[in-house]
Amino acid sequence: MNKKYLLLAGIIIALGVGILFMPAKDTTKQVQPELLLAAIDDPSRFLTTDDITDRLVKKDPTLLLIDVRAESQYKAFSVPGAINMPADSLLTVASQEILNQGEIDKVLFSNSDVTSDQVWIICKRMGVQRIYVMQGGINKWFSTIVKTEKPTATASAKDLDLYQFRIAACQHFFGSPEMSVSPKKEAVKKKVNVVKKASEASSGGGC
Amino acid sequence: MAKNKRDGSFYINPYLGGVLLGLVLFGTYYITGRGLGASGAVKSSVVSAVHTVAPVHADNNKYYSKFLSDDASPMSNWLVFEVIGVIVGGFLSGTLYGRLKFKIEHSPKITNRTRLVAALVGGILFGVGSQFARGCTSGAALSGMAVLSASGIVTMMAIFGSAYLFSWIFKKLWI
Amino acid sequence: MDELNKTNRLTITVVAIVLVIIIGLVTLRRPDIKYTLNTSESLALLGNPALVITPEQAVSLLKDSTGKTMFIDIRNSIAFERGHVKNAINIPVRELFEKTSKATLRDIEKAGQKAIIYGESQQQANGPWMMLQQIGYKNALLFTGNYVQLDPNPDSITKLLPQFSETPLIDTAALKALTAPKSTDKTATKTTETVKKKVAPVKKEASSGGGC
Amino acid sequence: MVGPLIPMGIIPETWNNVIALLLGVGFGFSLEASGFSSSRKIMGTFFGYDFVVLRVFFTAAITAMTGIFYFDYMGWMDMSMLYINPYYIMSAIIGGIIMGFGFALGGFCPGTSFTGVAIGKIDAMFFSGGLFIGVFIFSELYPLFQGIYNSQNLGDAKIYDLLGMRSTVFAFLLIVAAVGMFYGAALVEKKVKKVDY
Repeated sequence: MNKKYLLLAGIIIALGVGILFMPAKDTTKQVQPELLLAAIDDPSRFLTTDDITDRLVKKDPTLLLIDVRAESQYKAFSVPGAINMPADSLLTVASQEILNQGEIDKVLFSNSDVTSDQVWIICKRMGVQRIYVMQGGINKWFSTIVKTEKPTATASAKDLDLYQFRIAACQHFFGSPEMSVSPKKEAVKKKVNVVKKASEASSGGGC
Repeated sequence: MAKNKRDGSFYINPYLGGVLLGLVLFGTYYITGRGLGASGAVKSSVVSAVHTVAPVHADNNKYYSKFLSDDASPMSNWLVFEVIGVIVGGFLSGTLYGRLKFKIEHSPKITNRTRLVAALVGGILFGVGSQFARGCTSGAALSGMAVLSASGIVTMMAIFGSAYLFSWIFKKLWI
Repeated sequence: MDELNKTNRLTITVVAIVLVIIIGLVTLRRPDIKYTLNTSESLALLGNPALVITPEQAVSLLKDSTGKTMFIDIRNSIAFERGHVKNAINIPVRELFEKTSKATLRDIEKAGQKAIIYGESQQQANGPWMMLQQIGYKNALLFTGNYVQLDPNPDSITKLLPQFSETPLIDTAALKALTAPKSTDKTATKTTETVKKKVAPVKKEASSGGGC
Repeated sequence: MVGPLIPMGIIPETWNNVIALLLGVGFGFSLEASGFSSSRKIMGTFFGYDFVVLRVFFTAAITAMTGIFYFDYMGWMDMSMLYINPYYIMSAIIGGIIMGFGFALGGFCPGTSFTGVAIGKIDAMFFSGGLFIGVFIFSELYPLFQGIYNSQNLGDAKIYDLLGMRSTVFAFLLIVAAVGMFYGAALVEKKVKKVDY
């Protein structure tokens, strides 16, 4: 009898030793490297500044802009309505709660789209859903929306529309003494639709 | 061994019983992602009984309404079926080993009446305690230990520690 | 305690369980690609200056031939055929995890070389570089510029493209001038246009009416 | 077949009750066959004449735990998806102490009392009846207990995290401790006078 119990005790302790040597598992759910690489190769995560602005102007409730730059830069200037989540605070509980909201499109941006894309990769790896990157980042946003250039005289109607939209959006965010805001709002909304179609068409191979 | 197998004194090797129970517990985790339980079934039957008898009262009570609000919660049903299974399983084993018999088991030093009162009080205390700890010996302690949850191990130690202490106080009930 | 003496069934059960576990372990196939960094370690990759190669460093590395570095071109093969850094190896993003690619990368690692990942832009090289770092190629470095800056042409280094760098470009002067949105910054316009000519595929939308 | 099957959606929820019944049968059978339908056999653990509870309980815990660890390692199961009872420090300890008190008086715990009911133990029936009353009392007096019940929530805390060690180390120590307890139980059993029941 005793011998058998010795054997059994040996077996369970051997199994225990086996457990002891199991590598520590990252308990967070992760996207497999192969799938992550495929996601990296897929440019659909990039949203253009115009599309984002369009949704901002429409006050789309499913849009959340996340500024991943340092807090000082965020305080200096950021896209209106964006929240700040410095890259190094990505793994905090508070940040995770924000990222794991299911029904919201989270758009990351930094000065360009390099840091934000790196953050995107880590988020994607952690299984965050509906997460995007603002193409070109805030620099691009600033140069297209805030400091938009007047198209040349030969520009196409599409470009003129886009220009109108940007001006209107900029006024929407920052106001303008020259034009009164209230009557223009209707115009903004109308233009918004036109522009969205136009930009979709252009990314489809217009150029 | 085969001779006395049906006289009610046959028990399987406790380690075998443990391994079998462990496999059942593991199977439960593997299939449902949750552990076993027993007091949860009592809770859901009490909640639904009160809800049937006095629905307004049940809705007003914060504790009942906690479990009534998600009345479609599959877990409460799940546990009731599981406990029905426990009774069936116990009955099968009792039949197999010849233990089906109405009887009151107690120390020779006490009367049947004392034993039944003690059992009832013990049951009441266990009922209260299991609600505090969010599970009983099987639901919180055993299932919790299998997944190394803190609540499981703390509850297990609290149960066995205090049971050890109190059992010596009430030694007369048992030996 | 005579039930303690009956150990046969117990032994059989335990042995059966052990067999299942052993069979499981023997047939176990670990995925050959797995993360070696956890998420917080990956997060630490960001902004680590030791893991990136600036355009200036890259140009000097191109000049010396100590063989300590190897350029990995992650653009597609068509772009690679059209022109690439001397001695660069082409591993398109899509083929990063293929056997041959991994063998190449492993060889580079074994030879003690650094693998500099570059693409059309830093943006393009970014993902593959992070992927390689996360699956354990600690010698992978990110080139923080655009392919044009690796052009053998000596003045290419001056073609720094602020549009793609993480340097904040927003000037408060322009912010204050918001009420007059028509005013434009001439220098910014110029750089944008340079980008457009050199790196056509990066920009898709008709941002300032020049591209199309 | 990566478990847990139902949360992963591999087995439809409609099978839930059938599975519950089958697992319950297994649960009840192993309890009864090990002798958990007898309160005096159970109580033997505390007086040292029969350590069946200790043996069954810890063997079951380490078996299930070992299975979960190996299945998780082999990728057949996702340990992180398993439900963990939330840990409310005070209420877990108070509840455990009250349950221990009830254990000492009643000689059963809920699961074992149901197997006792199944084979006709009248004391087990009283105990089970007491359970219902106890839950009822708790629910009725819930406003009194609410503070303790909901205080100090640590969520789905794991014991190894609280102790600051790796899960594998804790699992190994638990197995060693269990084997040690089994050995100790055998020694104590030899010394303690047999109780006839």
